[in-house]
Amino acid sequence: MTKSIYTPEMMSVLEIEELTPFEKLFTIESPNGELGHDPGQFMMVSILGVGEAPISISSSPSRSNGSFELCVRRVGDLTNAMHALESGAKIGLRGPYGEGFPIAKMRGKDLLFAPGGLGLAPLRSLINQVIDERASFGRVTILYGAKDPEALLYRDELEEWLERDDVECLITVDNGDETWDGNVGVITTLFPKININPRNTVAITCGPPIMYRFVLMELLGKGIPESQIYLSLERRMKCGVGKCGHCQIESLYCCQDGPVFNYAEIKGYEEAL
Amino acid sequence: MTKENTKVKVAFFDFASCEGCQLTIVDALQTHLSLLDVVEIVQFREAMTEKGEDYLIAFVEGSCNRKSDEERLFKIREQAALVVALGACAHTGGVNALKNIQPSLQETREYVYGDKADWYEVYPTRPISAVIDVDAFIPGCPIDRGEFVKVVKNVLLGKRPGIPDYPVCVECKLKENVCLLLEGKPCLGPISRAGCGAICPTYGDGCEGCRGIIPHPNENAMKDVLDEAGLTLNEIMARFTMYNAYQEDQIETAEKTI
Amino acid sequence: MKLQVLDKAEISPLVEALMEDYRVVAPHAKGSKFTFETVTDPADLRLDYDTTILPPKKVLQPTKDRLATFTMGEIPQIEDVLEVTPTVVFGTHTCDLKGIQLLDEVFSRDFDDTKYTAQRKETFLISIECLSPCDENAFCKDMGTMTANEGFDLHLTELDDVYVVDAGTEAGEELLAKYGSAREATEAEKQELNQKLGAKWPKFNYKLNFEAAKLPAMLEASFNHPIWDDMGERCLACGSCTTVCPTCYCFNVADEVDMLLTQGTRERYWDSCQLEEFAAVAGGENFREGRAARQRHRLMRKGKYIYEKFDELGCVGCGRCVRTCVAKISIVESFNTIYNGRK
Amino acid sequence: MSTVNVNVHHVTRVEGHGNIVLNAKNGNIEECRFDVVEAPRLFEGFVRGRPYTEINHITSRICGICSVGHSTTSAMATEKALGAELTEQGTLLRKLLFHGEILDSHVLHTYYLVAPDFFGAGSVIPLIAINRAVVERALRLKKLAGDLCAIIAGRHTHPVSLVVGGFTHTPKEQELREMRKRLVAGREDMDASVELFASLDWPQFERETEYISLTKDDEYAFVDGRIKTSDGFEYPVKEYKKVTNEYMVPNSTAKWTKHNRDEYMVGALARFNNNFDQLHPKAKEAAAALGMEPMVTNTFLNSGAQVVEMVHCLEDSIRIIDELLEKGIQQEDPVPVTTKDGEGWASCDVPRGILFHHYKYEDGLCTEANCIIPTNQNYGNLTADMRKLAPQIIDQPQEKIRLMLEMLVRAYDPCISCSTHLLDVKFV
Ligand SMILES: Cc1cc2nc3c(=O)[nH]c(=O)nc-3n(C[C@H](O)[C@H](O)[C@H](O)COP(=O)(O)OP(=O)(O)OC[C@H]3O[C@@H](n4cnc5c(N)ncnc54)[C@H](O)[C@@H]3O)c2cc1C
Ligand code: SF4
Ligand code: SF4
Ligand code: SF4
Repeated sequence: MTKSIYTPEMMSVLEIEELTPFEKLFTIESPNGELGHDPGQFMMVSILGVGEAPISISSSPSRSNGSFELCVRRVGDLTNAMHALESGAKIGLRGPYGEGFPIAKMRGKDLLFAPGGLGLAPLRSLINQVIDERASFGRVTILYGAKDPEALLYRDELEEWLERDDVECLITVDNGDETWDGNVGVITTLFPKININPRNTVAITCGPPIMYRFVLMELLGKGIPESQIYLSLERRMKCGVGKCGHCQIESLYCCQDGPVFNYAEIKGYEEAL
Repeated sequence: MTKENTKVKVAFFDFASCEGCQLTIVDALQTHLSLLDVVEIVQFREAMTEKGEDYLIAFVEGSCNRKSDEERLFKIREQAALVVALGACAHTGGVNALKNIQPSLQETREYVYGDKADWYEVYPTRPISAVIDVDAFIPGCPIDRGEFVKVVKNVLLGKRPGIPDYPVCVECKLKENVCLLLEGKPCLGPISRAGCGAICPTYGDGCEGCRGIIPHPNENAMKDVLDEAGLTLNEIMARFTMYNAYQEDQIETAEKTI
Repeated sequence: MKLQVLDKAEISPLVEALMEDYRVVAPHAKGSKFTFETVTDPADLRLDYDTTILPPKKVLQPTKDRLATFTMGEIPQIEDVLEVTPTVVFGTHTCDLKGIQLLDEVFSRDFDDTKYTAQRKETFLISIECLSPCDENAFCKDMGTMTANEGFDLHLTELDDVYVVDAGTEAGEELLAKYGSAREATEAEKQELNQKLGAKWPKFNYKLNFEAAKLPAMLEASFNHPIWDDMGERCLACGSCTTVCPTCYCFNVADEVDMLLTQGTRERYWDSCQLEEFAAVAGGENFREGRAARQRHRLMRKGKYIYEKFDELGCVGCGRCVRTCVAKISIVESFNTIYNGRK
Repeated sequence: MSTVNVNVHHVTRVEGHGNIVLNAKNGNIEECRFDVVEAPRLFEGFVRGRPYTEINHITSRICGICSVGHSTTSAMATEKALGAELTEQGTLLRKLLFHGEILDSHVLHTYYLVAPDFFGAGSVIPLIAINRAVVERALRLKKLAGDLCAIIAGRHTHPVSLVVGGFTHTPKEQELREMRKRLVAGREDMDASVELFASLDWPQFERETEYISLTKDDEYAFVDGRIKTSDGFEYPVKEYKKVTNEYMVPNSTAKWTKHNRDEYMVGALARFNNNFDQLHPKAKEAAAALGMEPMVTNTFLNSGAQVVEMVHCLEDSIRIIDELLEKGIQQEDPVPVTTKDGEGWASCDVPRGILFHHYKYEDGLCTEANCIIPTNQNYGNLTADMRKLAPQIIDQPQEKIRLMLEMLVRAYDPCISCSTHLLDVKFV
């Protein structure tokens, strides 16, 4: 009998790391040693009895080591239950689903990443792949904004990116504190600090819905063509495979046509942003 | 998951109410006797004599109808990790709150107790959330057994209680009931909170809104529809207030009339 | 296959015979309305029904449908539920037939929804020709669904004393041969059939002021039309219109657990884009917060979005959403208003 | 022991909040009373101004346990006021529903609330460990009663389809047949119940009083009838105030009543004493098994009378269903009212005793309301019983005294939250 597309496979949580008071990073054993995902794709994650939700794959395919990573913010039933897990637990997964970032189109280009908050989770997958294949890309710039210093994800990697000379990484927080001597202000305050070649730049952004409008203004203001801007969007999803209707953006399905969209292609969709 | 020694301790309390919700819980045992395998009831005055004070979840039935009852609520809040308003009286004030919209509370009191009215303490009816913080509610007059069991399970699983925010019409349609409004009979289904299985329309009587109103109801459209069904303005207002008379800003006015 | 006929008196025995091997679902009276129910007594069958409250899609996509069973605890395990009930849907109207064809496409395109398709494979459709409109709300003539050439296993047309039976599939032919006692149609009967089908046409009226094929283009230009606000003002967001629609298929999924929290089931339920929570995500964002946006979404789906994804209009003109709406919101009127006011 | 202070705050396993106070010094009772401390809800006050269609659904909420009783009585009073006469089928369904209510309430009281005292349990829950079979039987019987109510009115607590003029829903023939089967099968549990309660060691306590109930010539009266007292009085319902003569006492949010004597008793025992002849033969057999024969003057045996009535209701329900099936069940709409103005009163003998509702309507809106609840009428008698019982047990250990007094209160099956909004309102 064929297996239902809705039935998850049970996989082992190898490790759980607390990134911030609200986010944890889950390392999960890949079923056949390899998940085979593209950066930007997502998994449907289940805890039996609690429910299911889409979560981006946060690790890079280039660093799989037989496992993959999910960065999860505690916001509701499923994510609360995930935060209560201990390593060794079994959770249900199906996927990877969706259209990821078109990495082929990015090779040879300068890349500008502009993640806000938890938006770094899906982008980190791509960033690390780019770093691992550093030679095939032009300049790499990362502008990352978080609510406050405590909310910064992947601090070790941020350090690493900051230290590299082949990556320009700027970080800002909306509200600083005594531990923070970096930039204070929303993510858009970082844009004046960078110099890019807009014709050759591909921009990638992901963050809370209200962020897009402002970041897009900056990107377009810098002269980056609409067709070179990619966004990863969030919608409610119950199936992940274009059936349940929840994630529809007009005639598009965020789960199948996205979650990564090209700005030029979706700017005509008023429900998109 | 829940072993014998880890049963969650729960307690039931009642304030001004008909105790029908507690009775519904007693009835829930007919079909869900295994409830007792996961919770330990340490207090339930309507059904048992034993009395324990170390409960984690307090289910509170009834509304607060007099100042002197507030103290008991404060104590419950202090002890319980989770306070659940049980039923319409606790959740919205229920029918008890109808007295709040009488022209004068003092007159209403005298109507019932005559010249001895002052012997009996009373103040405008409040849902318990107007007195203490409430973590969850189980709506309905009375509550629905199945929903009570569901909420208990959800809470034990660490989930939201799972009370729907959508209207009764959804459940009513799924049951393929002949729509009462379309037959010219009054029904508050389009703006009342579902979860009851649309029991009233299913039994031929329009929804009275005992489970409260959904968030952001289109009240104007509802009035138009009831008007269309032949209700007078008086009757329309009566439908809206039957279980939903309590309004915070009316308390002060009502208090002045006593 | 040649046209066959069944005496009217042969319908009950046919249903009775089918009931031996199948769940037979057919229209029954419910108060002043009709519903599709599993037949327990062929005498209750009402082929003369106007329309049903819910469409027969509930056979293929039950209002509550078990996707899987699971156990919790240390080593959680989950298992598909794919059991199927061999079913004959008896007496669907042609608009609903078209609705099922669309669902077939939705549930098999790209990802095969095994749950739906497995039941679909074991479901046979016996449709019936409407010789007059069910009521003033139907606009099947506009949507091209007032008759059907395909999509059915067997199709019935009522003549004075007999039903003419047309087989649309081999399976249908076999069903008829095995369970029914039909005979070949006489010339006179064929003539009567043609006469009936011809006489039917003028009884149905066009309700749209334009050709339905123009819908996608017309709606493309109407995203910011004032009509959506007007509908939003009147709509109660009760969800009835989508619930009764044969082409609405959106669903929600939720787990149910036993009292001891050791095992449970994963269930899918019908959902509605008209409900406030439908497009809400964490962080307080709701992508279709207002009722106007939700109504727009519904009509856009029917006239444009579904067409763009599945190459078929998402409305079959059954009129159920109009009939059910207590606020008297009509998809026909709305489309006409947009059409009449276009530049 | 010379000094006794029993102070039971919020008596358990009763409906509503009441306190027992007993102070005795050197064997002399100084204080012995029952306080009703339930918060006033003012039903009669706040139904004024509401449409007649709502009234029985609102007053149903006076009590969750006897909501069918309130709802029925209220609808009947409104029907009388506004001129709606029930169909034969409607009347039969009301009676059948009422039997379900009596059965449900009596099972709750006898099994869940009273029985634990005899098993030395604090509630029905530990009773599961002591005697699971008894608890399961109780759950079964209660479910049977609840389901009987549900096929007619949607549910037992706050019946849905019971409206002025009849019902908005008619049970299907199939449902009635199914229910009949279950009722017949329920006889076994009923026999076991009689056996169980006949085996209990009921406390010995006799106090003769005036028993008041409804009565009818041709049936054991629950729904409607004439008021009958064991002191030989009879009144039509309309003259209910001649019986109740309400007065107020400061320690109670409930109003008290008296008739020929200083107090009277209502409830199963009153009905049993007044209407024994009309009981179903099987109920009479049950009475014999319980050793009961009118006049029974041991208040504790009110629970025995409830068991007898359980048997009666089960048997009579079967009879009513047969009658309904024989006549053929018809889809019926409620009978419309013929006027929007009028005054009406009605009485039913609900599980806890005789209940009166009385309303006045103008233009379809309620202008006056009065409800007199059985528990209320029992307070005088309960206090008199306590005062007689206390000296008889005053030498016993305090715990025992306390238990006996609580058991006495419980024997009345008091429904305290109902009884907090009663008063004789002067209608103008
Ligand atoms: C493509 C994609 C990728 C994603 N990637 C990630 C990721 O990498 N990491 C991550 O943490 N998240 C991610 N998300 C978001 C995540 O899927 C959602 O936050 C999801 O809702 C979490 O599920 P939950 O069961 O924990 O929350 P839910 O229980 O669904 O609750 C989510 C929120 O919705 C509201 N809500 C939902 N239902 C109700 C209700 N009945 N009543 C009241 N409020 C309600 C609540 O306010 C709550 O905050 C992603 C989403 C998408 C679409
Ligand atoms: S009967 Fe009431 S609840 Fe049911 S669909 Fe109609 S309006 Fe909605
Ligand atoms: S049926 Fe009518 S009122 Fe209800 S959601 Fe649909 S359009 Fe709105
Ligand atoms: S949109 Fe309305 S008319 Fe069209 S198929 Fe759906 S219910 Fe029928």
